[in-house]
Amino acid sequence: MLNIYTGALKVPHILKEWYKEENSSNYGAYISFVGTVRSEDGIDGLSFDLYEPILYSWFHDWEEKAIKLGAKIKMAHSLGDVMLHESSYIAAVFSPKRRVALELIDEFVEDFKANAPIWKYDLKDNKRIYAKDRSTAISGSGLLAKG
Amino acid sequence: MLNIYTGALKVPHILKEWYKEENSSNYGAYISFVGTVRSEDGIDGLSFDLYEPILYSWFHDWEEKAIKLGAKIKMAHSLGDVMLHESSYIAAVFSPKRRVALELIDEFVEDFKANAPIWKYDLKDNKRIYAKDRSTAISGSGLLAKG
Amino acid sequence: MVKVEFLGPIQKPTLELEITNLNELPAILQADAEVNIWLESCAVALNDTLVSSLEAPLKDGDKISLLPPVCGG
Amino acid sequence: MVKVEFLGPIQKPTLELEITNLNELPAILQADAEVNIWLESCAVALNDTLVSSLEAPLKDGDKISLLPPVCGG
Repeated sequence: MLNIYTGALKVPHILKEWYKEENSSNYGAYISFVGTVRSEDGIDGLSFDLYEPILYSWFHDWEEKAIKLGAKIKMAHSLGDVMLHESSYIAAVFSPKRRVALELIDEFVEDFKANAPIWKYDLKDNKRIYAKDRSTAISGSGLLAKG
Repeated sequence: MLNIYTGALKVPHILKEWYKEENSSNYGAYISFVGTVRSEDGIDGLSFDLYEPILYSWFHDWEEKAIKLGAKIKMAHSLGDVMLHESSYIAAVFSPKRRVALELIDEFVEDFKANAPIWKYDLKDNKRIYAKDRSTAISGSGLLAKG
Repeated sequence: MVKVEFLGPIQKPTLELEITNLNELPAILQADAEVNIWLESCAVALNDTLVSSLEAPLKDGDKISLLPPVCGG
Repeated sequence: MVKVEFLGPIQKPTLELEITNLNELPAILQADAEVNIWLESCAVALNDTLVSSLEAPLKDGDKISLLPPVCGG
């Protein structure tokens, strides 16, 4: 399950709903990762664009991978502005035993950072500035620079 | 922070309180691990004994280790009976950036399983049976078996 | 006719092109200085699937997307 | 006098012993068949600190704890 919300995430509510949803699924481990906007470099907040068609297909591939391991993945992400100390990202893994959940959350979050089609902007002095230096080219980038 | 509760943990409440506690601490990552009682081998639930003095000092060592990495660790555990699909364990790591949190939660949970002085019993047919086969001797065990 | 859309921070309106193979695209985009600076770091999707090769015949209505470097979370 | 307490699943009341070094303990506990079966898998704490050696002088009031295999979570 992937949910996109405009603005900051209601973290306690989402963590609670996910816990309740899987309460009778007999998973022994539930790991969640919450990403919160940090105060640094004088920013007022962050803002996000995302491209839903590829985001959903990227996430679907992860859902399939999780199922093969007997696990389930959930994710929530913000669209638009998220201010300091608000949260923009939650990922969670449910699995029967702990090792799968501990390993999958790590792999999932890293692949999310590297490949999910989401663009981040710093909100600073009433401007929206692409966070170019913190961004990562999706694997396979550069095809159009050749030829 | 280590909290011990009699019976099952109120997971959504604890996850929410921890999130609120660290809301202004400028941590960018919050990872939590929730352990829930699975239905297997016909058990009705689990029961826990724990030895607080050593549990608290073990946890204190982890708090110190986390501080050195700029992180914070929290943990909650049940004492006594916890029934099927209820939760008995929550661990969480807060850190400025994701890598520390992802690595620390894994190390912490594994060390918890191996060394925290907590004993688990299956509740089955109105009996409380020590989960010997799933238990791990604390590192350094066996001193008294020698000469 | 195919559409070429620029995602995220690339401030560029969608292009409409009459090309019949994806391999015609580099020459066209490289000629636009404003777009050219992004090409080295962009991934390419055809009809919302990322491609790993530009050898792909195009048909009328196909959508090509350029995805610049990402940073979710 | 020192106390020896058995934690978790070891069903055994606390012992009170007149010993002056931890290294006297193995012989005493190994003689009790009910306790002996646990010794291979037990860790030992002196005044709530785990020890890695039995060479430790004891004083009146010291507390020794035996910790059998654990399984939290």
